[in-house]
Amino acid sequence: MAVGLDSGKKIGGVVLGLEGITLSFGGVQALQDVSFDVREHEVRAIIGPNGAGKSSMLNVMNGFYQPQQGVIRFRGREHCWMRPHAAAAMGIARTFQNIALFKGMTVLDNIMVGRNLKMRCNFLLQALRLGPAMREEIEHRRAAEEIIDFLEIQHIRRTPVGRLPYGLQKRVELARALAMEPAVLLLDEPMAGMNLEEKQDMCRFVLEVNDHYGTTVVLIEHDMGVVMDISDRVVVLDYGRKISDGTPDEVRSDQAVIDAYLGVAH
Amino acid sequence: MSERSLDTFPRLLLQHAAVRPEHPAIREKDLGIWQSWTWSQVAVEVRALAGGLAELGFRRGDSLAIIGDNRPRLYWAMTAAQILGGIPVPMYQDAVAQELEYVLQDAGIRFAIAEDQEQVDKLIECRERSPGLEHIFYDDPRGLRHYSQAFLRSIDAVQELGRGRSAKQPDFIDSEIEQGKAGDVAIMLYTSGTTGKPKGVCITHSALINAARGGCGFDRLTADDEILSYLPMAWVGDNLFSYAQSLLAGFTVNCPESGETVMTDMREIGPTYYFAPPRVFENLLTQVMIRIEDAGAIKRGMFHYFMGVARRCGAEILAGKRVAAGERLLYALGNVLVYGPLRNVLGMSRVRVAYTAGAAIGPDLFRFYRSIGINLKQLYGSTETCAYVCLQKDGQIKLDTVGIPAPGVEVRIADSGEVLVKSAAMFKEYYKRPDATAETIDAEGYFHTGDAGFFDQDGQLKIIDRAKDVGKMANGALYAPNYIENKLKFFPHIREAVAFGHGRGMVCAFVNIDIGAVGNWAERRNIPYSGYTDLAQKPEVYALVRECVEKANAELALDPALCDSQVHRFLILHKELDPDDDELTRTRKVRRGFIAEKYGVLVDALYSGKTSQFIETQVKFEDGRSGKVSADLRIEDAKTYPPATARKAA
Amino acid sequence: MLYREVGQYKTSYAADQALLPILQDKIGIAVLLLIAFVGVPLTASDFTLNSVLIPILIFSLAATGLNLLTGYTGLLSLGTGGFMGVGAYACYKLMTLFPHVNIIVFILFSGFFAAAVGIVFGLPSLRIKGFYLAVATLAAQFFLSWCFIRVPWLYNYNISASIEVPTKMLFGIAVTGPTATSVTRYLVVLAIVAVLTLLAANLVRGRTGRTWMAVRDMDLAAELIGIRLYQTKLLSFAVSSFYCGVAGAMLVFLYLGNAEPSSFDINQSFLILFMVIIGGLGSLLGSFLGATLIWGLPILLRHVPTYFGLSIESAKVDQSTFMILGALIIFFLIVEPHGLARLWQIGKQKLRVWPFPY
Amino acid sequence: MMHLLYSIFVDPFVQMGAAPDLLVQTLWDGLVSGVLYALIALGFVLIFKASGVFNFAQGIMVVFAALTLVGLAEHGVPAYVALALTIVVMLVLAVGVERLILRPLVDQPEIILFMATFGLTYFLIGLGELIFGGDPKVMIAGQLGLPSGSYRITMAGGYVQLQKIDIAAAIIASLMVAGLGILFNRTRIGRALRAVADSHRAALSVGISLEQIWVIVWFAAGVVALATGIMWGARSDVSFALETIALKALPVLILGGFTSIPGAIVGGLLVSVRQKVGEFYWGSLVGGGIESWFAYVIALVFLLFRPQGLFGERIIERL
Repeated sequence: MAVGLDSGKKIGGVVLGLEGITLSFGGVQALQDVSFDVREHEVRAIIGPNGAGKSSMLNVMNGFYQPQQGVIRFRGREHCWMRPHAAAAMGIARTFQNIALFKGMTVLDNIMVGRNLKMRCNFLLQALRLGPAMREEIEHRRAAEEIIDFLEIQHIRRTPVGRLPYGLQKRVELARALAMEPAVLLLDEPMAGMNLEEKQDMCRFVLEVNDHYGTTVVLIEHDMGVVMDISDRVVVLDYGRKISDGTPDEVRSDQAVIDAYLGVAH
Repeated sequence: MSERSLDTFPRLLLQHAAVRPEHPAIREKDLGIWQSWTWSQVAVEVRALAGGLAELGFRRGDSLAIIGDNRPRLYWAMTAAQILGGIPVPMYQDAVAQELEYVLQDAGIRFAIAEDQEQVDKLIECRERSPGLEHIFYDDPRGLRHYSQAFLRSIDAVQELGRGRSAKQPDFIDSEIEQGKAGDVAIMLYTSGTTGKPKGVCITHSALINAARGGCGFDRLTADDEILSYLPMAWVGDNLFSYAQSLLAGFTVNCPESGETVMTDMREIGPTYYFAPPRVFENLLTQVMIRIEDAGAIKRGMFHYFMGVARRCGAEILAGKRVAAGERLLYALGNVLVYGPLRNVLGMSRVRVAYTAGAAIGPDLFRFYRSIGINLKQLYGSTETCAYVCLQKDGQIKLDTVGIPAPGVEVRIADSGEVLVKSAAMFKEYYKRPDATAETIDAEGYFHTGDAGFFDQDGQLKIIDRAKDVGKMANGALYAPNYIENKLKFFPHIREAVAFGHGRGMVCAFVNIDIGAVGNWAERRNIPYSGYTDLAQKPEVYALVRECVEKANAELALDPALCDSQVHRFLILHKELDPDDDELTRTRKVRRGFIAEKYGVLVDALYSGKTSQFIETQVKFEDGRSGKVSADLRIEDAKTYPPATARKAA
Repeated sequence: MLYREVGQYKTSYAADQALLPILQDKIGIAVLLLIAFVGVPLTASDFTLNSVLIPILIFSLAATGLNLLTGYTGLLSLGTGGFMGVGAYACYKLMTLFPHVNIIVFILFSGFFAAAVGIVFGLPSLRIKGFYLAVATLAAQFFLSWCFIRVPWLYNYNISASIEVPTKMLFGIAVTGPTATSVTRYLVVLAIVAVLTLLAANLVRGRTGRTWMAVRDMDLAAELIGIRLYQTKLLSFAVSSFYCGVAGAMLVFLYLGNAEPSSFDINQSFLILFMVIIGGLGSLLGSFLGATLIWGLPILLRHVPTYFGLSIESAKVDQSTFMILGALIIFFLIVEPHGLARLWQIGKQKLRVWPFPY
Repeated sequence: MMHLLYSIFVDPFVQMGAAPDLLVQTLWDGLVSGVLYALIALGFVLIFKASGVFNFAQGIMVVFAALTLVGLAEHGVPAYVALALTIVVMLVLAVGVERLILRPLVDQPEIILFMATFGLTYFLIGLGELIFGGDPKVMIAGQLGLPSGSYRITMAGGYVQLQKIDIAAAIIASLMVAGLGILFNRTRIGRALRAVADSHRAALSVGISLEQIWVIVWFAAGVVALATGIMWGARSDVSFALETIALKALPVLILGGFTSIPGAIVGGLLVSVRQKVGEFYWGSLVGGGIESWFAYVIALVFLLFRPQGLFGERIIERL
């Protein structure tokens, strides 16, 4: 029972803005002049039929793809292209449609990798495991444990992620992204392939992350029910163009959206 | 501080903080490691909490509801309330809001401490109907960020208030502790009760301390012992072992990370002192047996061979009896190859004393644990007697008794066969129920336990049933349903049984199969099934259960007093008996009367000789929804045996 | 069965993250070290020390180096022999240039030269992956092999084109050269290997190791998490080459006594790679197990039959060794790609849950 | 310093101009050994294209095939019978590899399969030596009807010597490439092979099992290896030293790309010519022997600019 849940949420100013993003691969136009913004603390959904360019959009946002045209504005600074690790350093984390965990490592180690950017100790101290390195390890272990606790994955802490079922892997991936303490969290179909119960859990976690850490969430999702339930604003892409943008209710009643969805056989 | 003045729990806490300040008092598995608090740290925390409670208006005589899993802060809340002369009222964490509401109203509770959001939500729901609940405190803030109610505070916030208060009034806590008396009520526990509404059992400091002191002395518990506290805080056993005895002896209490990780946590901690109701031991054994069946043939063979050795001589060796050298050698080998590793896997390598109580334990089960070298013993007691009536003494263990009267306890058998108890470790009264109190404590000060039993020739008490359940069959023969049900339940495939026979010509029974054990059994035989209801009605399963019933009958036939109680007909219920459906108590005792009424049509079918019966039942699911389960139940006959008098004569 | 872990609870992260969190493992390693440092020197024969233990330890270190690169970072290298050679020749030149400095210092210092060379040949690793990278490391191997032959400065213009190790003293005891006893050399090798292995263990379970493994498991995701691929890969090349370099220096100075370019050829690279594969990619223990198996195999083949009164020509032994090695590689890749180390782990796990299967 | 620059940038070209016959001879030698590289590269590409395996053992397969042929002949088996028997042996090898290595390792990462071929290499070295001994043997070129002797062409005040066996090698190589081209492009098996290169499932839809395809390509690579072995053996001896030619062929592959047959041929010729010319004119500068690594350095530099090779397809990374 979320008593008074929405009362505390404050959506701030624009944290991430995309202007006129155009991206193509060898003649195939993936995104065409797409502009939208993401405000601080909101849950922003990107929806659209298959091949609408949703994943490409996320890939542009965290620097994996370089758009041919357009500007990305993150926290007031303009970037034509961000290098992936620079984007990570600035506070953009993401999860992937086809889970990109480090399969040979344990859950805890995966999360600790997420802490990497926050760790400073040099290599020699690590080799000797001397004071500062040890303290740093412990400090970040604690941070990792808090995320483990938050996402309720205590029982699989020491399990190599390759052996986990799909739903849990998705959760671990979220944990790894959270470990980066991101300002903006990009989620690429976080609920794809999950059963109802897992979806509900994941919804709860996404909302709790948004609520508890104040993290801005940008997510791609196919399940319309989920999108309409948890997002503050929705942007709709179709064939690489933006066709609608607004609150879930506005988008739901937008004729262009209805046409796009009816036009695509699902 | 002299021994005499250590007569309340707050004083005991101060004593440990002074005598062994650096000794770990309590641990909790949290964030991946065992976070520990020493006795001096606990004293500081408890003082702050008590101060905060006082600041918020908690007064002498107030009650503090405590609801949640075993958590250090919840234990501290008990001491904090006691410091202020208040009464902690722990409640079952799986109780639904209605059940909580009853207790809150009955005890007039104004303050409640909850573990987490789940419990807070329940309490808020209660509060809507019983506004007497003025303050709710919580331990884990997760998900509670946007709960803006003024009556809601975190324990941290309360402790902050307390620290502020002790800055202003440094000797406040000590003076409060000074005011405490041994005769004050230390705790109130609501008995689930097989009939009627729960009653609040008021237990004084002196009673609980007496029980704890008796137990600690009996088993020589010291500050170096370790216990894993995972049983509900609302249950008297947890109070005695994890709270009273820990505060008396100063040993360390360990709280597991979560319900799912109890086994792992147990393995990590390796308690030296362990308590579990029989069903936990039974579940563990079932798991062991299932897992060993998955092992390779050699290991399996070795396991069974050495378990055979243990069955022959393990219990005797543990009891210090004479055993042939050859057997002893084999047992030593088995100890290296099987028993030691097995104890290790069970997390019981370091167990010095283990107790079971709450229900009868199967002789095979009991013997199994003793034979692998775990000093498992039985005790007898109830909430009213602080779980302290009879204990089994090392070296005098019998399978079917609960031991000798504990130090300081006087036990008498009434003419009716009821067990009567008198001791210094007894409850004061039922809260606001002088009638009920008068009913159970007679003029001579004996508490009427409601259990029927007798002393055997060695002076050990043997409990056969609830006194009120003991009845007569149509032919006048003694009928003890519990005894029969337990005999059936001792089979691993049978989870619950309900016997009928009072005033009837023959005994019939309902059976619940154990879905884990029977499910596994079915999978091994490639019997497909879709769920409990489906599996329960398989002819193969009926044959399996009939075999069990007939074995039980054969044993009953040997006992001249109970040979008429053999089960003639039985059926397997289409649903599992469930506390949520009021069919079991929260401590999983069958409510026979309720069941007989609810399933009257089935009882009639048993006695009318029908071979099947249709039934439809309302059930509550875990998420609170309800639905219907229906099935055509088969009814089968079981073979009975002639009384063994002939053999006896021969 | 031997593992009785009940009661081994951790009350701090430091204890939880210890190198050997299980008491029984601690005891096991302590006993092993005691035997290695005390028992073996007192009892082992010259043959055992010279032909078995010293080379096994040295190759274990080289395999550890390669394992850091290939097993932990996922970069296949066929240039191990070359990097070892760099260490050996660097040590030789340093010793010639500064004859009064302690030889142990140079053995360790030579690793830095190997590391530098490793970084240079690791440079292509950002652009190229998989066996393309393996081919690039082959370039290093061939180039370095060629240097060892064609750059006479490296072997002080010695006519035989090989390097001879002179006697060097440490605290008045000969540690290298013909007069150094095998016990002394063994102890020096053991100490260096033990310390470097400990450092490697610290590295791989710390941040560096995690970034390496992240790059190995999924480099793109690692980059998106903020790991700088280039730095990470180059660091791996450097550390790996450092270990190989030290191993190479020890090979010449504490085992062979003289070095010919063929000591560091492509076959050496393969041998070390096989040790890593058979021992276990991504396991330090595996490096030791692999080195032991591969070095021990021909010795066993040569000696075991003689116990049964059989004798096998040494050529046949070599040939069978080749065949068995080849078959073992394929066998392990198919059956247990994580090698002996995983088998060991499985065995250990079995002991931990004994008598249950899980 | 000036002298060094001179000897790098001026002197070699002066020499080339002064003795064009030597230059032509060097080029020819480069081309001829290029044919052999190309043949080995062809074996690599065949297997890589169809099974994604980078077959490190191609070199030892050459040696093994040649040794089997000569070994059989030494035991008095007539040359053509020995040739036929050797082909059978290569078929057995192909089946064995498929059964014992490829099938159990299906769906494993490429790098694992790559390492498995190291294992195969060592196994074949051991087996070959155990059966045939380690001594160099003489190829039975004459008995197989291969020509010997040479043509001498006079030019520019000198002469160029062309070995007949080299010409034969070039012809046979061309024939094999043509044959494989037909196999790939004109037959059902070829279509399946190409399908496999794209996706394993697609191959199944053509109606040929993956296992059959693997056997076929490994067998084809075995036959190519046999041809290579005969040619190379006829030029020098049949010995395990031949094994290293596989390593020399690797840069060829890098230049040509792992999946392109024309690439393999062009790459083989290019590398070889550059190597010979480089060695002849510049090698003395650095003490000679640069043959062993020169090609690698070229390949390495090349890789840095075009990681997918000369003819390979561009890889787009996705997540």
